[in-house]
Amino acid sequence: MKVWILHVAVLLALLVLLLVLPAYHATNLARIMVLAVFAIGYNLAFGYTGLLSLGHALFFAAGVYGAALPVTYLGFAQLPALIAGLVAGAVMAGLTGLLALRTAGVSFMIVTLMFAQAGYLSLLYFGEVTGGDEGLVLPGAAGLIPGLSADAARTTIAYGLFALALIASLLLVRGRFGRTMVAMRENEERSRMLGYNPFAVKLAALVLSGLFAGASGAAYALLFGYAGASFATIQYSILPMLWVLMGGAGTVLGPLIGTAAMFYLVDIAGSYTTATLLFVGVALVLLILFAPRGILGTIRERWLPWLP
Amino acid sequence: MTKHLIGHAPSRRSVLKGMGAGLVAASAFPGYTWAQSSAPIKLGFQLHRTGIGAAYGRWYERTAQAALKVLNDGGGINGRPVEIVFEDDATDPKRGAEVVEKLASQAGCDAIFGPLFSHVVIGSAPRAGELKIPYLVCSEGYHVASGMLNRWTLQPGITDVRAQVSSMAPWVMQNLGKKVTMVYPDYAFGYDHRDFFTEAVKAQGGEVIAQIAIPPTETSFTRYLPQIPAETEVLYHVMVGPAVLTFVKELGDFYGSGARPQIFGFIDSLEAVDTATPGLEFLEGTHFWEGHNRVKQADASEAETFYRAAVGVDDNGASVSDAKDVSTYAHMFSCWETLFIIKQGMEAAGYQGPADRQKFVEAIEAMTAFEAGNDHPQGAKMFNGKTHQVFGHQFISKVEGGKLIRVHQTAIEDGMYPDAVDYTTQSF
Amino acid sequence: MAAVILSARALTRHFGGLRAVDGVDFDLHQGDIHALIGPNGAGKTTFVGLLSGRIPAQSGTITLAGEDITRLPAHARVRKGIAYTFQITSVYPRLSVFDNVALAVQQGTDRDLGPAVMAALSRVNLADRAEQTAGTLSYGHQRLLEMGMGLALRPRILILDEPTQGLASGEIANFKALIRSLVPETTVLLIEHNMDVVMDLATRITVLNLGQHLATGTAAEIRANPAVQDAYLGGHHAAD
Amino acid sequence: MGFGPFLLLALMESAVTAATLALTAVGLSLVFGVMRVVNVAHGEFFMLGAVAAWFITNFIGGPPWFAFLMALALAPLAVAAIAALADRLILKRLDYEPEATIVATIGLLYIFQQAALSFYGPQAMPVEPPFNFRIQLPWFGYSAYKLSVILLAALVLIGVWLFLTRSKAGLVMRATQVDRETAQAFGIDTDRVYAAVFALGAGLAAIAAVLIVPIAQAHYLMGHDPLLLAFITVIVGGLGSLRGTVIAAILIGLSDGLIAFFWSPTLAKILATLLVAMVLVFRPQGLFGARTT
Repeated sequence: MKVWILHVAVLLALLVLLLVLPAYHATNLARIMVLAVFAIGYNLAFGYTGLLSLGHALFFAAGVYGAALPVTYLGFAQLPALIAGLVAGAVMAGLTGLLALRTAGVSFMIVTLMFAQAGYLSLLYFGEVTGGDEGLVLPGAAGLIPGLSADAARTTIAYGLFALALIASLLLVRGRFGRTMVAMRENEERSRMLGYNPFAVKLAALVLSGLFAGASGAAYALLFGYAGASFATIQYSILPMLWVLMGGAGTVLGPLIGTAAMFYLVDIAGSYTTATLLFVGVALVLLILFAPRGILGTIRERWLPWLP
Repeated sequence: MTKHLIGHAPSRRSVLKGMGAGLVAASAFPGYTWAQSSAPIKLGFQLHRTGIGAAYGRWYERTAQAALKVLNDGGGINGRPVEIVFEDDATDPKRGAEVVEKLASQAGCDAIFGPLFSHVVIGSAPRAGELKIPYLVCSEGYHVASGMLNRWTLQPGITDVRAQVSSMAPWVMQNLGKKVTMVYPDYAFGYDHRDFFTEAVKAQGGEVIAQIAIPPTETSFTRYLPQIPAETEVLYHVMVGPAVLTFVKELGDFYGSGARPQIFGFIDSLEAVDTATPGLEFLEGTHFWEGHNRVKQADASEAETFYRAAVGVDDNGASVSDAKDVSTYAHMFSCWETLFIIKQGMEAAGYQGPADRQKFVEAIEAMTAFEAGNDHPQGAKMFNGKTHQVFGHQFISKVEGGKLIRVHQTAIEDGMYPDAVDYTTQSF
Repeated sequence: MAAVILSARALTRHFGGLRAVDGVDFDLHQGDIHALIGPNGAGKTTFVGLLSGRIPAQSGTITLAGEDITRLPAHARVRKGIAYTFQITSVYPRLSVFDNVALAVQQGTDRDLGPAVMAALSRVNLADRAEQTAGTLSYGHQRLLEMGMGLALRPRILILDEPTQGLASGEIANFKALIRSLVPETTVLLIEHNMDVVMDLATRITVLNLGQHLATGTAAEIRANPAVQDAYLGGHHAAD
Repeated sequence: MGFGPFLLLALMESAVTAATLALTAVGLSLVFGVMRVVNVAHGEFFMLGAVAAWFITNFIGGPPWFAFLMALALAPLAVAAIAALADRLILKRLDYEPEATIVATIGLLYIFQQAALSFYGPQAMPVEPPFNFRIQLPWFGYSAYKLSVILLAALVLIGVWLFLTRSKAGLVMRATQVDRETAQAFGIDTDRVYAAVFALGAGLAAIAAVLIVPIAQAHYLMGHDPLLLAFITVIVGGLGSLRGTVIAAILIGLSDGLIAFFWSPTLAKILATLLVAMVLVFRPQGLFGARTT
């Protein structure tokens, strides 16, 4: 019960923040919420199932282009495009998983990385359609919800998507499949001897993860009006891993906290120093030295063991 | 006249009422009303401080700082001092859009300028359009005039690639040869070169016999060079990124002392690189496009001398404090000129504050020509308000004694092409 | 005699030059408590590994109630009712005792996990420790949890690899009572070194030696078998 | 140009790529094999080696061959020292826990990049090669220095191999790789071994960078590609197999160079990437690794 109270309270707090924050921070929060959906997806694969992937940029980019291409060339409306994007993310994750899940550990990390690299190069190769490195400009958030300004519509949709993703992930990890994913992370051989097909479980987890990543990518492209090959670079595979590890791998709220912390770390560093990278690098090292389970992971370990 | 004015002179009472309203407004928006008279105008600069654009970013920042000092020494804009807020975009389109947001919403800038890399511009322009903030790019991409962006995005400081390459073609055909092989990066920037130069060559009766696209992740190039056909008369090369010098050096190793075609390159291949670097001796006698002559030419104008001194660039195009620190001279003038166009535009629009942003854009759209001078050290330009794109002279230089010496200057009209868009018909 | 539920014919698995299991024929009858014994290196663990599917068979066939399951992967065999508990305790140490058992229970058809899990825990006397983290249990309790997880699968066949190893004598008595309570619904196959447990519990015993089948019979028959005495009881029993 | 000369050129190019890749990858493989650390900052050690070479050659001056030799001697030492320090200050405190070290080395990556950007700058700057001799073949010219890189890299690799197989320190490293606990039980100070291995791995990357920097240039973002390629090489070669790593470096160098002849370059990159990925998918233990199950 207190779990539900906490998460509903977090969602309400976000709503209040969106209403009272100055425009700049409200829009940042919208960005953070959309990207946190990506992190939630990554957390399902990495934090809960133990799949350390470096290829999630591929699923995010599949969402970006799964939404952007139908809008640009087939005249899709925004909502069907969003759905096309999340389906694209899930399908891409499924195809990747069918092959990559034959490997494990560091090999899995490298194979997913290479699939993502091939995906990035393909976006460049088919530049006539995808816009390549320059990318495509999309209509943006204006008119997404009749009667609302672009900013209001964007914030509403970002909030709705995040709330949906958060609740879905909470239900998922507290349910039977969540327990199964964790079992796979903790002891794959034991799980096999309880009748679980490791390949099928991991594939399902990866597809779910890709679904979230795709939804996030599609929403990011649609809400902020831009799709480009840079979303498929390795940077976008490393970022969700950092967000998750920073917030706390295997915690439901960790992805949000990590995404927000990392966003403002870069943003604030940019205002006070020209050595932004140093600031971020030192913060990461300190975090891992003094809170190796991430922000929420450490809180759970020390004070709140009931956190999901 | 006088009588008329007196008859309409405000009564004491209405003056008081007006002052009261002003005070109310002032207390509701602290600093705002007074800003109209004396507070600085704030301009945001979207800077490639880190990421692949950093070599350009460093010089873009220096140029903008130098221009700012000249501007403020000359009384600022409308008598108000000007401030520039520099914010790093990591040469990344996503961060670029966030920086636009930060500069517009948090720093409260009146306008934003400065980005070079096309993907950053294209990723950021939609957000600038939504925020309704003037976004003046220094990118040389064809993305503005192609109609891809929006009414708030303008490129008044630098000629775009399409115009650059089309205006080069006639001279190259007449002086270097008619059978051309092109080597260019395998992404959008390279495609602009490929498409528009090929088209221009055809129009001149020449032929592009091979197009060699180099993948963006490549750091070594020798293995692509055998694909250059032996009958090539002109080798046209344009590369960007940190590996450019490797490319040019490997080209030198490859041809060595053997026979080689004429070589015509875009200076992008050597921007921020010293032409006197060991291993580049083979460039002697080859030609380059330059947007602005890096080496101070014998006939340099006073404005050129003034600009060079203000930015801190020596006669060879390097920093006056470090001869190894070579500038991005062919591009960075755009930051300088854009700042003075902002001044001109704001003054023409009677710019008071963000409410006048639309008037400011309209004022720039109304511009047609810029005269050469301290505000425009690169030279005279013509501005097309409909396509938001400026057109200027281009230069072809030859490497003589390790220095780039100008051998040709195009006419502004050489690069012009039919309008693909009329932004002035779009809503704000 | 009850029907054969699981049988192996000419089952073989070599590791390099080592003939771990070499052409073994074997029948498991419904409702038996069947013990598998043999000296160290006889191939017992490899043999049950082949039956459970943890190790793929090289040749030979395995049938479950008449169905050929030789090529079926381990997890599919578990779903068909062959449960396996590990020789070295293998629980999920960072999960709660409840979750450990729930992972087994949720493979079944129970709509409500809670009661089913608690029932399974009660059978192994761990109900009062449901919220405890499994890794903090004592060794004996972890073995019980392991049993509980196997039982919670409601298997037709329960394969136990040295279940009494490391248990105190009081715990062994409880264990024996528990096993007896399982039959005849569940058929039990156990590898066991403790001969007292074997002789007391097993309704049938199979002896393996050097990867080959030596003898099968009741406790009395095995005791009387000279080949077994030669290979096993005579020379090695004292050492165990 | 005919097919023959082209093939010759492609082979020479592939050999240069393979030589520097082998050095970088062997360094990474050592760190991974012995310490089980996925060192994301490995590419930055490569970059630091190149940047250090630039500073050293500019500071020392004199004839290019002398400055270059000094750089070849000093830059790897400097980088190795930085690596040993990072190991002591950070990785050791994390007890080499896999996920934690990934985050920590990503942090180091940012720190090193910023250091290079602040103290060295954003531009790419060259180091003068020790000699500027060019071999002129009938069909094309080729830099003699590039060919010497292959030779130098081979010498260093033989040195590493001798060190690991013949010296006591090498034996200690290999013993630690096989079994850390047993090594400790035999009185080996594994902390010192780890620091030494991390330093050695970084030093090898730095040597590769010093060799390459007269051909390419020092740039603060240059560590990215060597990191990815080295990782792929290590995995394809099979974890912990030095021989496998070297052979994989040669194969990857060749495939990169030759596939480009048959397809458009970007498509060739895509195909080469997928090809290597497929090798891993269907032979997860790598080409030369032992199957663990």
